[in-house]
Amino acid sequence: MKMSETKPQEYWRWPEYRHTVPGKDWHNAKIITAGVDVGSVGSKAVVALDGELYSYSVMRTGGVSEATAVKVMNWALEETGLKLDNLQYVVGTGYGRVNVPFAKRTITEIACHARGAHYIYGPTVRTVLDIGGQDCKAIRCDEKGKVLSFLMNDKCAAGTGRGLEVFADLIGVPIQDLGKVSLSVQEEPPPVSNTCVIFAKAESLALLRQGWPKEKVAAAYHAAMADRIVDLLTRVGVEKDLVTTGGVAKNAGIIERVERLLGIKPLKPNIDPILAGALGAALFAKALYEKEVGLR
Amino acid sequence: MITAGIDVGAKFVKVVILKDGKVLERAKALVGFDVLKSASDLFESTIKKTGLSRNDIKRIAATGMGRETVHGKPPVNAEEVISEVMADAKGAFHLIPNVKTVIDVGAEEGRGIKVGPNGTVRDFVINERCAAGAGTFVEAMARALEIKVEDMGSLALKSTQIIPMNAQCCVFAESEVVTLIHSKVSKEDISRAIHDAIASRIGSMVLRVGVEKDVVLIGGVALNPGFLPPLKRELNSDIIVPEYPEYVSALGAAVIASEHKE
Amino acid sequence: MSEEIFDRFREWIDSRHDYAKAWKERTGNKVVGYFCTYVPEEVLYAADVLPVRILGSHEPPTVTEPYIFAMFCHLCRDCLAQGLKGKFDYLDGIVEGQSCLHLRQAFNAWRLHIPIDYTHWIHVPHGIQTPHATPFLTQELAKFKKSLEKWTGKKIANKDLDIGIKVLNRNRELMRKVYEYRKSDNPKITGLEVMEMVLSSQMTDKEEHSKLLEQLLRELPNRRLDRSPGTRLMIIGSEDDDRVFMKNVEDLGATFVIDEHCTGSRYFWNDVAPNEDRLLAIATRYVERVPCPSKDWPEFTRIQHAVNLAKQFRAQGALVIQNKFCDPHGIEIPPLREALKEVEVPTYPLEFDVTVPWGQFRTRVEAFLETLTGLEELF
Amino acid sequence: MTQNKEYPTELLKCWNEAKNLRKSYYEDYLRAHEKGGVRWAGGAWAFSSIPAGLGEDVYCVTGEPYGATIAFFKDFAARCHDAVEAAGFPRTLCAYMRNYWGSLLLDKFVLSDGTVVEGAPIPDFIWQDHICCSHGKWYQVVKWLEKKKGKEVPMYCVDVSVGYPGPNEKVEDYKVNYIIQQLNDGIDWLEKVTGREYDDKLLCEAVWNEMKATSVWAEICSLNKAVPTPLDEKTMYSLYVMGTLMKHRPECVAFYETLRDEVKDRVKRGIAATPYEKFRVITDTQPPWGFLKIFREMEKYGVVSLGSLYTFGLIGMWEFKTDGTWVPKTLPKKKPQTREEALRAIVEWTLHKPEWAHFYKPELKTQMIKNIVDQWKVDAVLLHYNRGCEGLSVHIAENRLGLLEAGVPVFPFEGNMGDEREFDFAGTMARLTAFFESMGLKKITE
Repeated sequence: MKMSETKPQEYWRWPEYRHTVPGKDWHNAKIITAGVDVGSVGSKAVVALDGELYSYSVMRTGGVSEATAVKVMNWALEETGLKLDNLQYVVGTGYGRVNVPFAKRTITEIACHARGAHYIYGPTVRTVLDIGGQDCKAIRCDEKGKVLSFLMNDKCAAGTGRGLEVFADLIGVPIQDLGKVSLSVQEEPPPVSNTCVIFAKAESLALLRQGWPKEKVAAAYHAAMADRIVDLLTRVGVEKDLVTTGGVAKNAGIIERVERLLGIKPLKPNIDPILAGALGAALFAKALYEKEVGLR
Repeated sequence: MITAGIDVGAKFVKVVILKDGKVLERAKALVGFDVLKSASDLFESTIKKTGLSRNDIKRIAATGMGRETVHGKPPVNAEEVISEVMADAKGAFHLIPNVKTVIDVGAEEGRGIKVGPNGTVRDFVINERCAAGAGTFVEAMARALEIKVEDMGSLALKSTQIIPMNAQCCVFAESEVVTLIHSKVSKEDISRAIHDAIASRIGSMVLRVGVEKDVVLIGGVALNPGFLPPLKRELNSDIIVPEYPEYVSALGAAVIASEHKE
Repeated sequence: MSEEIFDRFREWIDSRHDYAKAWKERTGNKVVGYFCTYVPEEVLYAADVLPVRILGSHEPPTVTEPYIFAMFCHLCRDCLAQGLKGKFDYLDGIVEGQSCLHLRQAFNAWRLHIPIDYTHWIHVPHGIQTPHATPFLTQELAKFKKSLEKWTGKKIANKDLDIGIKVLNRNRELMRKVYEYRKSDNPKITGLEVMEMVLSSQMTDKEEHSKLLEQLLRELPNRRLDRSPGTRLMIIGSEDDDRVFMKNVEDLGATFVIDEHCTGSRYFWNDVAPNEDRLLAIATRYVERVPCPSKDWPEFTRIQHAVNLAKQFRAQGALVIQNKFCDPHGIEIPPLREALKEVEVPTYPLEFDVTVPWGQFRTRVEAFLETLTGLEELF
Repeated sequence: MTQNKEYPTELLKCWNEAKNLRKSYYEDYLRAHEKGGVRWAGGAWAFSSIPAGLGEDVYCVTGEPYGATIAFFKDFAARCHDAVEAAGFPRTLCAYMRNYWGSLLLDKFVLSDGTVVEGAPIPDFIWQDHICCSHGKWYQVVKWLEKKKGKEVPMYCVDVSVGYPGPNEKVEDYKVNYIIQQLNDGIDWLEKVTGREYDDKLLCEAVWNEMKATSVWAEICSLNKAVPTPLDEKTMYSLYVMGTLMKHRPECVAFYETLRDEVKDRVKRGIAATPYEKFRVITDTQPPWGFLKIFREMEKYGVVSLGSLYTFGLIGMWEFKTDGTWVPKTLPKKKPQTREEALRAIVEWTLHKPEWAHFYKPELKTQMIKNIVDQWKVDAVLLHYNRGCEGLSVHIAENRLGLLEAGVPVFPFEGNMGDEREFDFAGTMARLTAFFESMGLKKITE
């Protein structure tokens, strides 16, 4: 179709990155495991030493998820001197979990996010909100990080990574700045339609045409997304502590509004929450490895 | 007599200058955040090309979702506004006098029109809210597939297998597409599934008004080669795509302006 | 070999139209299509008419847009689509027994837009919990019988009705016997196989189907499936003939050991009890059968039945399928899930549309299974 | 624009009376117990004249009008939907039903003026009938919800899904009897659950009132044949509602008789509902209650909606004359004197309810709409494909086809009577405008 012939800048394209936790040496580790989370929009890989985060990488999921899985894993290993065969057990998770060729088994992102959240935020976590590329998950878990119940909402991309990408393009603001921008309004405008990303986009466009400033439109959009997310949370039932994972967890515009609506302050992460799924997978990998070799 | 039609759409603004039934000039531009400015700029650059001035143009009719923004506002100063449906029918009739059914598929909206004598509207259907956003859908999918939107159509033509997909809601279809990606279905087949899905959605909508030959497909999507074959299948009918299909609304507006009686 | 028997069931479903056409050829009798299981097939068998259930194809029903507003369930639109595409062109008639608002639109659109020799609507009462429903339905059946006689030219005597009753009861009894084999720790049949058994019985001559069932019942005792049963699941829904979904779920390390929907146990769970007044006997069966929620008020008797099944077949969890837009079933989801929770059967709801997006559902089902299998006891 | 005939308009004199009737209706229900009275809940189609036999102090709230009242107050409606979805119900269910359940789940009660009262009143019993998929289920869930709050509410539901006779045919006896038997049992049941003695005289009164009220309403609708129409549909919504709330009450009959006389007088004096009447339309099914401004928008094009099969036939009772014309149903010779007479009379009367025909035969509904188009001089039909109501939207696509075949211009639009998330005002107006243009209309006023 003709409609994208002129795209000056790809506002939706978020930066890819990798990192190795300094001051750690994998040679001293007893068990080296990895988790690969091939999501619908982003893919993440985590290497854990004896169940502690060691290195990780985050990149876009490409058109071929198997290739992406290999790429993201290798990138996480880069600079560490680790090789794929040094990994004693790998677990795949996320939408593309079945396409992680070097994974011993797969576990759903539901269990992995709860597990990862438990590691990132500690045993007080009872409700995990994961806002992923194209679905939202509300997960209830116990002090051990075990999933008690969950709800997913993926029939509509509104309030998800993909929805935000579409919106970033629409108003011409880089996706990682969207949240900040949306919070820069004096007073909160009424939210746009929260039922569907298409309606939301159409309404946002109409508002821009009416001469609303970008900030205000962004606020209306984020407010609607927060509404949706809160609907999902109330359906599963929110219990403290509430935490958020997934890429969108970094969007303050959504998180702060969710907080306002619920009157509950989500815990602040000390580790990049986008890693929760892959991290959880790496932790499952360790447990499964120990089981395999009879350590438990 | 010289008239003009201006189509202020969701994504593009288009201008057609008409002299005694012949197109003098046509041009389009992306709509910026300031619709009036985008429309005005395009209009002025276009008449400049023809060497005419606003006063040489007897009458201007505006159509498209933003038509009111140029209604009576200089420099365009459109004398009248008309709905897309009327403009589509008249424009298609001007190009293909035997037209009975017009299908217009744009970025956000799809229309089916039953055309009466002299390009009048007998009945029409416009997609309801839940079937909106064909354009948005394809863009997002192209991104997920990591291919250019404009390559999708030709890719679809290379497909070897059919995958039924429910696209009443295109967002719903989107998550089906992501699933296909992860289950290693080829990009060709996915592209086809996407086009089939949109075609079946548009097709089922058009069936409401009934399909009578000649069937004419206009609007931006008409330029997409991957969309035509499945739509023909859905309607099981030949479909004519005129030259410059995306300008037909603007053309229709210009024609209606020229038919105006004092 | 039971494998061959199950293959036959599958063939019958996949070539349902060829089967019916061949049957017509062979017998020279009429074939009638029905939409809802409230149509008393006994009376049709008594008239030497073959009833076949009209079901969909799980392809987006494009052609129905002019006839049925898209807020109605995909089943009724998909059924009508089959008719409009001429897939059922061999039908001599269509009959519907009143149930939901959705299916009746497929029936009426068919009546109005698709050439068909015979149509009949039975006012199956909704007030099945009142004592007056049975006598009322008996009257309706008498009308149905008369109109069939007029159409086929065959006088339907008591002995004919007895045959109809016998044929239906036998088929029901045999299928219930097969269901017994789902109770064992390692069920001798999968949910997919069972679904294909029941579906095929809705599309074939029941006597032929019963013969095959008897053969199957001889084979089953010595059958061992070389697959680990995994989690014992129940599936609950309205109409549910999505075989791909069944297979995919069972491939994730689970076995469906029982179901509650009208292309499963709800179709055949109850027999006709003999009575001097044959039509009264049949009417009683359809009033007292496991009900469709559209008729199940003020008490939730179907939910109680589902709970009993879950206990008898020792389901560890249940998938609750909602055909999008099906109000009668949708309304019952919270009470149903609560009732199952009380007997410690966890549930997970899934909304079905014309195509089932397996990718989305796989994650949900797998995660639901993970919560049942104790994977997380590792921590 | 020039030469647009402008008709004289006037406010209805009985407008405030209507308002007060509605106001007190909800308040009476709320305070029923303070006066030692009985209150019941059920649908607008329930045989409301039957519980009337329990005494003069029996009050009810019917579910559909209450659901519509909630829909009118969008913010409260939105909270109701959230509560119902949070409870795990699908969002595709009947919108009135979800509004009603929502108000129970929030434990709040809305009065006709939008005042929200804490604590949803619990009915002494539920009295309902069932023809659409949701009727019986609706109150079955109400019963279930109350039970979770520890309140046992007895429920009785009458099955009326016995089909619809042709325009002039009478219903077969076994069908009428099936319903009479249920009502007879129902009366015994009412005595049991209320401990009150049943008064057949009151029953006969109520039945007679209901027959009069529903026939007089049809008379009122007939007056809209006049050009210009004395009433427009938007106004009628506030008037027909009385019949959905209390069709069996004397106040309702009295009000409709006053209204009829006033409307007659309007016709005599040529008083119009709207100043410009260039184009006469009817709609069908419930409107999107939160967006009645759509009618104001239509007036700008000189378009007036003079009603619908819905406003005419939801409570209005009609019959076909032998010449095929559609006229108010004539009352039986004499008022029923005994329980048997009363029950038979009301059952035979009710089974001809125009809004029940399409449940079985779309052709009958198309025929009735066609009759309105011809006799009321209607130019086009706007069909609301109503996602909020399966019952009235069932077969609606067939009605569109039938009307087009009969040469009637039809404009279908999707929406939802009770859930604003499913109505797109801007989009619908854009399409409607295009339709008016294609009918050769232009905007008259801003």
